[in-house]
Amino acid sequence: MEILDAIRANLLSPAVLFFALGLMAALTKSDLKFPEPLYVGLTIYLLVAIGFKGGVAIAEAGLAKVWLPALAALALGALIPLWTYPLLRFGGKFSAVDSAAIAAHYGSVSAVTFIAATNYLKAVNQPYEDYATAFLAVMESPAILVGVVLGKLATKTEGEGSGVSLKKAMHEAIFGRSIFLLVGALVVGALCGKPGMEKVEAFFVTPFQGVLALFLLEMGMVAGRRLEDLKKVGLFLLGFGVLVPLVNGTLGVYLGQLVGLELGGATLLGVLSASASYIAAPVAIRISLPEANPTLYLTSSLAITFPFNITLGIPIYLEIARHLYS
Amino acid sequence: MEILDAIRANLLSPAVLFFALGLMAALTKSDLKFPEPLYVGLTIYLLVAIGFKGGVAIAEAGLAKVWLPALAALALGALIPLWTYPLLRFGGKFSAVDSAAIAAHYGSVSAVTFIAATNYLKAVNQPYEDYATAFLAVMESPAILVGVVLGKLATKTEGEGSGVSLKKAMHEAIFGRSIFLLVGALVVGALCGKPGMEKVEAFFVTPFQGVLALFLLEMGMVAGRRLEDLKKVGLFLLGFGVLVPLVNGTLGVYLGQLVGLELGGATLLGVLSASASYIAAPVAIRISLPEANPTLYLTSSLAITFPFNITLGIPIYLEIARHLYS
Amino acid sequence: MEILDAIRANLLSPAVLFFALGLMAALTKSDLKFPEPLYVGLTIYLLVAIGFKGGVAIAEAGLAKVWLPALAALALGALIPLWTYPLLRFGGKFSAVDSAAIAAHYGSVSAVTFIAATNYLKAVNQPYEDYATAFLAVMESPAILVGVVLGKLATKTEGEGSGVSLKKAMHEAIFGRSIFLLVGALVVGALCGKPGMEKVEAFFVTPFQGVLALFLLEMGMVAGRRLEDLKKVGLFLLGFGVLVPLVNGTLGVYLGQLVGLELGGATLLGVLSASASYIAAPVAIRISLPEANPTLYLTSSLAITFPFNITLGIPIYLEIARHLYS
Amino acid sequence: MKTHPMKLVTIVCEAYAREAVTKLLREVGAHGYTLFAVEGDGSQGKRPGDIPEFANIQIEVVVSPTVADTLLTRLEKEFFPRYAMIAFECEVRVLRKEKF
Amino acid sequence: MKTHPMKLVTIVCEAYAREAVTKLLREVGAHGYTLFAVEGDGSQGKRPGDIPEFANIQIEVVVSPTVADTLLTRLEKEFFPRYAMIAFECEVRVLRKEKF
Amino acid sequence: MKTHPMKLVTIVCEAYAREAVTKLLREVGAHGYTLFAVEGDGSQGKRPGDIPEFANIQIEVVVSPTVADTLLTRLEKEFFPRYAMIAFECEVRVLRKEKF
Ligand SMILES: Nc1ncnc2c1ncn2[C@@H]1O[C@H](COP(=O)(O)O)[C@@H](O)[C@H]1O
Ligand SMILES: Nc1ncnc2c1ncn2[C@@H]1O[C@H](COP(=O)(O)O)[C@@H](O)[C@H]1O
Ligand SMILES: Nc1ncnc2c1ncn2[C@@H]1O[C@H](COP(=O)(O)O)[C@@H](O)[C@H]1O
Ligand code: NA
Ligand code: NA
Ligand code: NA
Repeated sequence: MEILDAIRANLLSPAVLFFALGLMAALTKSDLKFPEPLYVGLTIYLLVAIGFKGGVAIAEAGLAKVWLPALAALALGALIPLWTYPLLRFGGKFSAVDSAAIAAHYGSVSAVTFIAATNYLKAVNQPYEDYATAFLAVMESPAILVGVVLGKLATKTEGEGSGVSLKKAMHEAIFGRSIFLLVGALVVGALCGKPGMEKVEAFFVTPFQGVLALFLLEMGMVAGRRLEDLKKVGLFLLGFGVLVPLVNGTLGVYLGQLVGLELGGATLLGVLSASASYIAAPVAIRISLPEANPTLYLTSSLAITFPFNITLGIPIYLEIARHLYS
Repeated sequence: MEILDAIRANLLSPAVLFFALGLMAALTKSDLKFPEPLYVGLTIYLLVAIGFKGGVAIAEAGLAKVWLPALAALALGALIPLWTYPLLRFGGKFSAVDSAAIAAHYGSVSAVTFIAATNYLKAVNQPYEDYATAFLAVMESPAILVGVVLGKLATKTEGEGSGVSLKKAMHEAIFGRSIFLLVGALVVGALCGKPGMEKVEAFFVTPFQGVLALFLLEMGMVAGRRLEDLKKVGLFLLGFGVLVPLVNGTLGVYLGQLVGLELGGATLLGVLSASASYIAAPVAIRISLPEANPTLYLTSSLAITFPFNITLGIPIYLEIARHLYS
Repeated sequence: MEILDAIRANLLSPAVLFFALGLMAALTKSDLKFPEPLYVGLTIYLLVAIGFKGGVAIAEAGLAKVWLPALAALALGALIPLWTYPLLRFGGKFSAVDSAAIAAHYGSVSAVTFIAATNYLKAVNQPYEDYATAFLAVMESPAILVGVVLGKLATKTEGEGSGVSLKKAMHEAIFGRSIFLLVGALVVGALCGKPGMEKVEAFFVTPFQGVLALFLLEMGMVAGRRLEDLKKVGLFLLGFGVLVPLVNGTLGVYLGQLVGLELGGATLLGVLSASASYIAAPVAIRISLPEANPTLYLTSSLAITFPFNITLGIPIYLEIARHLYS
Repeated sequence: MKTHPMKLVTIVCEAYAREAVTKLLREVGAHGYTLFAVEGDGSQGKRPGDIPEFANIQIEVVVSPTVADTLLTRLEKEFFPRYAMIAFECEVRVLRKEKF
Repeated sequence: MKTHPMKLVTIVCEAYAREAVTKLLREVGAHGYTLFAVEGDGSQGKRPGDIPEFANIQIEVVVSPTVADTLLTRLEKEFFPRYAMIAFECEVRVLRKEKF
Repeated sequence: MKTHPMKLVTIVCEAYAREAVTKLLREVGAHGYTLFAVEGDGSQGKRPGDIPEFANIQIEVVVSPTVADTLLTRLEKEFFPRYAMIAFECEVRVLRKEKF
């Protein structure tokens, strides 16, 4: 029954409740809307804050401790598309390019889900390695590249030059806004260390949870507007969007234990594996595999997997980790 | 002389001084301007913060304590148009539809005035019921609906379907952005309670007063741009914009005592009655009574009543409450 | 070696590192971009916060202490164009109007450089007069006016009325957005004093350093986009952009000692003299001397002097002050 | 490449009218529209556009000439008396005429 | 429904020129205008539009053909040498010609 | 004052296509363009425009009639099958024809 209590506690946290409020706003067609610059401002804040904090943590822990689990995270991200692609292609009967596109999304990660998970761990007093942000940073791009290559191999379309667009996808996956901010702030944090943190803590750390709650209100609206597409994606993808995260999450937790992470860190690696990208991946995929149908990958990652992880998934992955570590 | 001291103290608070600075910016035609997304971001923050705090307070106090004064507040809001309408129609010789529109604005409320009043009470160490935000939430819509019905009865115009636009006004009054955010955050706060508050306090509570001061700078500019319309609205409306708040404020304070509020809570009910809406009401009225002249209702609520309440009104309503309670 | 340590410490502060990250973003053509309203919101926050704090400090110190150094600062600002103009005209062989335009920029000041300097002083535990913000406020406009007059005298072009545009430049220099906010918040702070500060401290003071770091990320991008213009401006301006700040900075520090400032305050006066405007001056100059080439004045102030001051200049001016005061 | 003549109707109006105008567009048979916030000056004063509810929007819609006619006629009759707005049409040429 | 021929003059210019251009619009007799921020690329380089003072604006104004002529003539003489900008005119048809 | 006939090509498309479209503009020989964020509704659903990556942009470019032709042809062949977008052209008159 512990797991039910944990889920209940998570559902009653400000972050999740504001997410639900955002869903409501979308469903009742309220004219509430976050203007684009506010959305952008909030994402910049969240990414810089989480990256900076992670960088300071890396400086404290030392690279010697970080490199092995980070490498494992990177490999996990790159490999996930290799098993989700055939599942989608042959189990779900999706076209090759759609399968590749969706697989890329599930191998990549959602920063907001990760941030929500760190908040959850803090709320239940479960310690974790602060440098886990490094896993977030390394897991965003590899799956996108693998997915694009899978899609290109399958289609070999020409026009506009497919070689060009693979290069563009790589540029996007590596120099795109979100990964640039996250990795950049990580490096800044690592160079500053503790003394730097003291200066900017009151802005980047203290109000962080409140900002996240506000941002999840917006994310609720974004996800809510996709809900009506649920009928378009079919039952297979619905199941996929819930079950694949559970499998990937379990894989992540196991791998975390294997490479020596603590319970909290392994949970976070599980959360990352389980999460699906809905910003970085769509941008790169839309540019390099424009034939893929956005309704499929956006609806599954944004309207199914994201809400599932935020509400039920995170407490479940922690529970899995607890079983494994006990 | 106490009242003069109180007014002086209020006039020298950052919030009121920044409001005055905003007025100055508008009058000197400085090119200072808050971009729309900044304005929207600040209102979202203020409404969510005040709603959330109110919701937590309701959870602490229990609904048993809140329902009666909330019902009284709701009734007060609905009734105010019934006496201001004939005053405007026959005293001020305004057209039926203009009278109805203005009456709707004065029955509805201004969230910023309410927030400024809570700040003032805190500054003078006057305790109040935190759940008073519930009164703000229930008083926004009823007067708008009453006003629209009054206007429709008086005009019975067709074209575009007046039935339709009454429904639109109701939808606007209930699902409009500001009321949705306020009530939504209230419910979230009530569900989270104290533990939720601890997580987001550093964002929604600690910096609140400073954000309000910055926002009042913008509101000063918005009000200041309306000042040149003062000559267009005539002397009657000028007097109306100052005297009606004083009457409504006194009514509100009395009613507050009647339903068992403390001194601070009664003051806030007075402030709400005295305040006039300048966002929610104009939107709903513009959509459902487009024949009404916006210069009249916007100038009186925004350029007369709002500045009056912010500077002189609030300390006066507190003084009235003190006399009544002593 | 002290100076090298000081520079190293400054280079590893979050503010400077985020500035470098912004440069990187521009150079790698990352699609990272701050939306305009976010930029505007951050500048409003920074100017209001620094102005308000300065105003409170003036109220504490009393005008008697402030007027003399403020007057000196004003005179210094007005005089700098008088020696930089001939240097540019005859040393650099720039046209009269270009020389006047650049001279105006170097007599005027950069608020962000000033703010970064106060942060640096705080980091190295060097006390300074908080009312130094007053020098920032009085030094922005005079040099612009002097520069415009120099340019007008030299060109005497007609069309669109040059008299009109001098008036416009004065209006811009005095009522422009940045100076209005700064002086306005200063006056508000002076009227509020300490009690007002207590209310808004959690918003305007505590998170200030973090906000500055985020803003310098944006400024890095803005400066970085100008870097490719470096080849267009020629070697003379490159040297000018580094050496003139060093001379002006030294002048400022000396003058500061002369009028009785403490070590920290003299450093800040040095920083102000050394800094070049890149917002207020370009606006006013573009309007009143549209014949001047923006590439010259923007590149030198934004892509040469600003990064120089932020990274090396500030620690150097402090070191100069330390030598002088020891 | 074959292009087809169509009308671009541009409407600048107070933001309040947004829902009413987009509803009208659907009614007269437009298949899409494009919309953005603008500042403006006109007979009813400046609209500086810092409060979204008080601001202006510009709506652009590509439609067939007959739809443009109906649209402008209904705008004139039902909207001009009520809202601060202007509307005008302009000849454009499109590819894929079946889209509009 | 009767429509009347008018000119739509579109001006894209650096934001610095805003006040000068709107003053010119008043002088040549325009009764209103619509304005919004844009990004741009042109002979004077990219304008990414994150700092309002360095950004571009687009101004659209509906005027009679004679006013359009005066406006363009003065733009060419007084503004083109000084500011980064382009301007062009286009035929449009309006209702309520007395409004423009 | 002498004005010259040119074409204004307007493209409304999902923001994803931004880089591809501006690259195309350079390739066909446009000397500049103007761009801004818009909301929209069309056959592929509403685009509310709060997430920049999912939003719409409008690109306006003034070009000679021949360039307009090439541009529209390539848009039709290479872009319409891939991106949510519309494009249309309109006759305008400019000063300084050498600029476009
Ligand atoms: N002649 C004009 N040219 C361009 N836009 C105009 C013109 N007149 C009015 N507008 C726009 O239409 C809005 C409403 O106009 P009005 O009802 O005249 O105040 C204004 O705020 C402007 O944005
Ligand atoms: N051919 C064009 N089509 C559309 N907009 C243009 C064109 N050329 C220039 N512009 C716009 O006009 C601004 C100033 O142009 P320029 O003076 O050429 O840098 C640019 O930033 C663009 O926004
Ligand atoms: N008839 C139309 N008039 C104006 N804009 C349109 C029209 N149809 C589509 N659009 C714009 O083009 C975008 C893409 O269209 P679509 O591919 O039909 O979804 C829409 O989001 C609108 O912004
Ligand atoms: Na994943
Ligand atoms: Na009221
Ligand atoms: Na200077």
